[in-house]
Amino acid sequence: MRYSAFQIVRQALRGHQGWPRAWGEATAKPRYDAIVIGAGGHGLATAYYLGRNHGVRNVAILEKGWLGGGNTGRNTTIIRSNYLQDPSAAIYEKSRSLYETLSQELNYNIMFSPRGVMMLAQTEHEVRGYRRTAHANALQEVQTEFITPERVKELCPIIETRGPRYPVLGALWQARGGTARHDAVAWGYARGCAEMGMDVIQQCEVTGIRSANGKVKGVTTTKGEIDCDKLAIVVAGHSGVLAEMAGFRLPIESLALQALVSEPIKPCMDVVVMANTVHGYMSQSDKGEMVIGGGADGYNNYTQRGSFHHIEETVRALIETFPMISRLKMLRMWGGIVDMTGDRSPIISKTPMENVFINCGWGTGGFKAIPGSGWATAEMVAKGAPGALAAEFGLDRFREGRFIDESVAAGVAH
Amino acid sequence: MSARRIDGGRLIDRTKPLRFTFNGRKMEGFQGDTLASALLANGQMLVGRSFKYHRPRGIVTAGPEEPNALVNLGKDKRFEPNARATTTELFDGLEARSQNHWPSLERDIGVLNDRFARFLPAGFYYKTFIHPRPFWKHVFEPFIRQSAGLGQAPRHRDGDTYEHVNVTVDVLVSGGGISGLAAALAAGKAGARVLLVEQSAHWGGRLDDAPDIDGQPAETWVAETVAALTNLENVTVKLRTTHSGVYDHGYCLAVERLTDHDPLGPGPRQRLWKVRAGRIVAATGAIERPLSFAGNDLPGVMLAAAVRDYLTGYGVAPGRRTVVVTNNDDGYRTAFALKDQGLEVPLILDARSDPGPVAEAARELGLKVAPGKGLAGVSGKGRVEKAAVAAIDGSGAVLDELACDCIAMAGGWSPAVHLWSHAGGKLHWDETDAMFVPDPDKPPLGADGKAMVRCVGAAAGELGAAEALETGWAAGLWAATETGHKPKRGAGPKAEPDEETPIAPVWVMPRGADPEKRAKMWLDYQNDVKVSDVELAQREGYESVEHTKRYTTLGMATDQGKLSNINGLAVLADARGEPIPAVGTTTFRPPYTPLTMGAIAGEARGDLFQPIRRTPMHEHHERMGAHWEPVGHWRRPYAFPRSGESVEEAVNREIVNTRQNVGLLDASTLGKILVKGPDAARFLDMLYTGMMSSLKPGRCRYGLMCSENGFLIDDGVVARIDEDTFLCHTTTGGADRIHAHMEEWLQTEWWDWQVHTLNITEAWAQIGVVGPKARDLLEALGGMDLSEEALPFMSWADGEIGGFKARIYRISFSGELSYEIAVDAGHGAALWEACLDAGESLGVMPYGTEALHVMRAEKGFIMIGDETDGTVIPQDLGLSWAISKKKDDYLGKRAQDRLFMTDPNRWKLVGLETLDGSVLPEGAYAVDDSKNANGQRETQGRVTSTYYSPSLKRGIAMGLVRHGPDRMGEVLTFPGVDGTETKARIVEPVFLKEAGA
Amino acid sequence: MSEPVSALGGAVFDGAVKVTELPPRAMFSLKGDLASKKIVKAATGLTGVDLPGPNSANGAGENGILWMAPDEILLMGPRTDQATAAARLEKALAGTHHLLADVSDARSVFLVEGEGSALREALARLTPADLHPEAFPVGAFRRTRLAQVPAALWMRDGSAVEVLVFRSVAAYVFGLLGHAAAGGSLSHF
Amino acid sequence: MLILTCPYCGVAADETELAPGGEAHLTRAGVESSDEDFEAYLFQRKNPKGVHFERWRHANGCGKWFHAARCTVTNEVFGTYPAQTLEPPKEILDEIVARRPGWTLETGP
Repeated sequence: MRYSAFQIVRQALRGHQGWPRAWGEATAKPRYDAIVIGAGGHGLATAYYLGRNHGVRNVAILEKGWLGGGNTGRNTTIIRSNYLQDPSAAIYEKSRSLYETLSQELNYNIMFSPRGVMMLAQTEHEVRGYRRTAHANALQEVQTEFITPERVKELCPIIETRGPRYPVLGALWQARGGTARHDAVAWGYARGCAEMGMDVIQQCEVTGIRSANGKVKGVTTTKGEIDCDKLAIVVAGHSGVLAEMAGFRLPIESLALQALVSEPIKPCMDVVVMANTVHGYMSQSDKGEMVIGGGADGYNNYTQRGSFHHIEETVRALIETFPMISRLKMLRMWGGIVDMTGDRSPIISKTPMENVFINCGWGTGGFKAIPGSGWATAEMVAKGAPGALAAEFGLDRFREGRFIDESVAAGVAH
Repeated sequence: MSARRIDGGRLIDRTKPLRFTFNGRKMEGFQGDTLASALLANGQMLVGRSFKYHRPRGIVTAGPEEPNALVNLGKDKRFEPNARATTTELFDGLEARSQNHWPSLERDIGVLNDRFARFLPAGFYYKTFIHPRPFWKHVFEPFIRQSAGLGQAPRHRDGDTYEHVNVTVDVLVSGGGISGLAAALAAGKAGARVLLVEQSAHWGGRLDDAPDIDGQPAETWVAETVAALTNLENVTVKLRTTHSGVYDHGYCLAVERLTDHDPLGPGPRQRLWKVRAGRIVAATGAIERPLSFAGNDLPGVMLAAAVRDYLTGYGVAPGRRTVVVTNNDDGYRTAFALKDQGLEVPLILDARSDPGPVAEAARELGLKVAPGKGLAGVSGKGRVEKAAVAAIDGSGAVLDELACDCIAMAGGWSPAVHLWSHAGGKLHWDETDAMFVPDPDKPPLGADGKAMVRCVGAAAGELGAAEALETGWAAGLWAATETGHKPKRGAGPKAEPDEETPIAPVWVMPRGADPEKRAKMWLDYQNDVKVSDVELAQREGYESVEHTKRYTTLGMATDQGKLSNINGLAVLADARGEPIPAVGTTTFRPPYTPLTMGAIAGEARGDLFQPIRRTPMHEHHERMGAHWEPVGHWRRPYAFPRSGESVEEAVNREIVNTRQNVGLLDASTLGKILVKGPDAARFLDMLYTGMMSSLKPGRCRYGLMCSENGFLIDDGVVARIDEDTFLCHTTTGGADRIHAHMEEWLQTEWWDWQVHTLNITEAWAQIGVVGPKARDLLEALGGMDLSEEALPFMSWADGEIGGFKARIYRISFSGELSYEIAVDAGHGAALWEACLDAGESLGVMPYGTEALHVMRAEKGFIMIGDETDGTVIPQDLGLSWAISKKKDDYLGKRAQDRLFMTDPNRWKLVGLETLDGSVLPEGAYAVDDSKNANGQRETQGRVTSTYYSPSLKRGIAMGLVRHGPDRMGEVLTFPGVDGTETKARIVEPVFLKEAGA
Repeated sequence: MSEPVSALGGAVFDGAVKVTELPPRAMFSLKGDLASKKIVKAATGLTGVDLPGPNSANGAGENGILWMAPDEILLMGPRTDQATAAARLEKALAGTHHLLADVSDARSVFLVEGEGSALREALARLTPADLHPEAFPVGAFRRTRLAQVPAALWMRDGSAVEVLVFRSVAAYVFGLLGHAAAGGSLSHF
Repeated sequence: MLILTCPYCGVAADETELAPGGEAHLTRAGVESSDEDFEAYLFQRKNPKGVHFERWRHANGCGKWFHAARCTVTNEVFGTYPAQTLEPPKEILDEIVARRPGWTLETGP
């Protein structure tokens, strides 16, 4: 059923009894052309573009919990592509441009709001770093500019630009960056996959990967064995466990990354602000909550709880930058598990097992990458080899020392 | 003063009237009132508007679970949005305004949403506002944002201060009701270090319900117990302190409100307690559940226990004629309390067909009870006026209608298990009492792998006073024993158990209500989530509890679902045709109640936001009007502008003067690490790319350090003091990092090597005396022989100069004749002054970090952080001379052999000269003509540092360029961000040839 | 040669507790095998106090030995005979593997004085260390942090603690202690 | 907010007094190592869901590096021990098995 205002009126007159399920209740078939493990944003997007771009529609997406239940639903929803290194800029910009039209593409309002993202430069070192990024972006077809403190104040009046400790010396500004409704992205893709006849199977945990002479045959799950020609592992924090099943290891450590929201207040901040010198970033949701993200823990952790001192560090830094938040109250804090690679950049790669592909290691930058990541991974799965977008993100780079290091600009967090 | 203030009121002091205003209207209350009780006393039932439909909202509860009564409190520097009226203690002069309406609380335009409510079901916004595309950002979203958001955004800097305090205790008891008091007493008597916190301003909790304890009135027992606890050395008790969260390893946060009830009082506003607790006893009570009947969100519909609290605690009657609707015995307590105050209770509706003894008791008091009945709905304009009675199991056919101005609803209790769940405790569903209770087999684990939290009393589902005392006492003993104490024998406090008839869960009232009615039953009052919304979510496949919550926003309001979660869960379970436990619960996250940001920051604001590291000469620089640059936590002078001089002009003046006469640099921030031992030389050979073991005592050598991953991490001059002692200089930012790096390798890899290291950075003040007249200045100071013979380039010597015991290094970072003089930090300022005096006739001037950077660039010296960015190896920088070929290993060597590191196409360091003499833009890239497969312009190099050289009167730059060193003379194109282009020629990276050093 | 100056020139703050920046002392970091007789002898010989065990310090007036780590102690003495003391130590230590450094001006020392619980309550606002008398008795010495900087606390007697911090953050720490002293009683310790 | 006992000075250190250092018991792959071994040494990590051996430094304290055995799912700590060892000591392994019957030490890279 197509969603529209007209449809809502029609259904309203029937007491909303006529709405169909957004995605079907699927039971696994014995065999699929391709299986995607993980019904988070990246997994669902991978499946969606497999069908949309490559006509591969006999696909199952297996999810051990409920779809969109991982980091897709636990992040600060920032979307930007002002990265320094070419491979990052390429895939994040592809992603951002897909976000622009995703609501129309999926006929599901994911509320992409290109309200603009600014990264504050608060030391000379950051100024140099962001000027460099601005130059790189210009050559990468990514529209950014380095703006003055006056412009910063104009775009975000609640910022204290003349702070005693870290005055704002300028900012890297991406006007077409912004935010989106995180859950809606997963739900919209799931609905899109279902409409193409794909099976989204929740509460179905993969317990083994079956292969014959180095080639994948299928998976064993809590709901029985399922065969497949191709297998994509897109499970973020659980990648290590799945890789183990396929007999290889990853350059990954799983850490807790924390975020928090304040109680809702009337609109006072129309842009996304990232302040990396002081490790904090903030935006205001449509509900009015100030959404705040901070740094990741330094130790391995699967508890989805982080250490409070990071929250403390982030909040005090943001009060220094936004004095008005001091009397707001933190409503809720939570942790997400992020998988960090050796160079903090993602992995989109073939694996030692034939026809098994992996997409992981998005660290703190996963949400903004969902459409582009799905697009690139689908291409790799369909063609059996990575295309231009994914080419540089292979596992082999760690052996060769060919890193994609974004921290070099100015220690930019995602 | 008010029609609704009646007799009684345990918590108020009628001799102390207080004045306050609500929406500008003058009102009066008493000491001990909450804002909510005072508003009710003044007949103010309507206090706000809901989030989505802007429906009128009244006070529902008497505690922190309140979803409706949120106000804008105070003004200017003391303005707070979303303050809970039910937990805000009244004070004289309090100013409150209601939220989320325009133009006024009574006439709100946003209520239009309500007219169209049927067109705005759960998740409607996912299904519309899709076309045309730009409309979301520019039309739809602004409207949605404007109508959402509750309280006003503060406009001023916070006028209050906050503080933190860290304490370690054996036992933290949360909750000062009878159960918590019993726990604290048991643990305290056993000798454990106990901290007892109570969120409200008084002890004993819902005292009026409690029977006699140990043969005396509960109130007396509480007073005596609190006194006993206060007298115990090892026990601390705190009122107005909310236990916000439980984290790993017994780490807890509790916030103490010091002056919120007395804004003019001295000291901090709030104090954040960071508690390390061995064991935690959660005596946090339970929260009453609303009942879901049509119109249950009308002002005047309140929780039964809250109605009781206002009566007995504050002497306020929310209604004159109150209908009680219940599914358990507790509702009757409210009826009795009302009756006791001579207030009308036309009818008690009990969902249970056979209420048992309690109903008999009611009838004996002359109250009318209707078993097996419930509400078909309530109605009224802006507040409750009429209640319609129906059979509980029917579809809602109205049997009778009653006029009333208040509904007291008793839907059963939900234990406040938040503290149990924060750090991973699991719950199970108790069928008979219809509630989630802590599952003792799945507790949150402490560092020792054992249970660290125990819930007691109502928080454990034990609603009776007898059980509350029993479980509390037992938990106190448990916690004390677990933390190594030996409780003496002795019975705990006792009360008579009271028999109650079990609850009859009613999730939808009446049970057979049709969709029309279900669309009028509110689950989440603040976010406007109704029974029909949850059912719709389930129909559409959002059937996981997390999906439902996120799709409908159920439980995401500021009360975080304290009232709505369980009711919503039950409705979802029913819709899915599954038992409640199969549906599970959403995750409980800290904080228990919203926590002020300022309290989280504590003292770290303004001057104390972060440490500023000062060198011994800091004040002197300050007096000279230094323009500061933060380098890590250090502050270094960037330049010393004189009056009427721009920073830029100052930098150029400092450079010219240093090159022509002599300049002074405060080099104290450079790291200094002492490395000593028989294996020191061998150790440094592993740490640096170059050979340090061959360095002669008395000499200095420049060294590079790489990470094990091959990349350059630091550089500096190493001085060999004697056979087994070295002094390693690091960059300003590097001192602590590099010292940690050294210790890491010594302790975790080469622990059998005999080496000690010590970071002595701060013991010394170091001054660079730089320029052609440097030696003249030092000779003017007088002292040790500094002639070329006595102290050749790259050597050091101890001695005395100008009366200062000093160590002098003959090293240069500018190409000029240069000495670095190190003295005890305590003499730094004096030496700095002495140098200025001695050099006055020579034209000495201090210079800052920017002059330093330009001068090193003029000589083609690299700067860590400019030429390096974590992806650069020494080989890229033409520093092969600093990499020993003789050594078979050093940190980073293996990494530098990897495929990509030995790629001939790596970008290498060169100098860059613009054709027009201009300064190359910072961070610019040199382009190729082609584009890559992703449509990005190919690049072949980039600028790493670029300056105006006052010595050469032109722009100079260094950069990394593909095959650069082999392409001398070639011209590269650097596009700017503004479409312009700069052309620059590849040259040797040494711009200033003549040597001074 | 001019007199050495401390970071804050002997600043004083008087409130719920009294904070005084002490004048410069002679301080020596000594690293080595603390079981070695030579090292023990050198340290005790110079300071006249016994070698303290882990997490404690021994002092007499300006003299003292502070246990910094299993292989490191900090020696304190009067600033006047700094040079001779250094020479004495080197002589006593000759032939043993050790590191000795004169770090007299590397740190600032604050004397924090307060009656009853005020002293512990002020410091508890800044350090996560357990300052309860059971855990931090007289003579106890602990390296920890004060707010955002490393620091060492030495309980000299029931009403006085010496706080050691690096010289560059003296002003920050002085400000912290002032703020902590303004908070009022916790009625905890 | 972890609390770990430093095996050198015996202080029960707050997490804010400690600095995390990643997986313990890695063996350095030197100049002679193969690309595979060197990659494994620098990047490939065990990252287990469960018992994990890791390094910490008592940074705001005695400055010593030590090892901890901790569960990454519950955060319970099985013990801490000095860093100067190539594998976990027996008492630590025994403690783990006592609390995690059937658990075995994973060997190899």
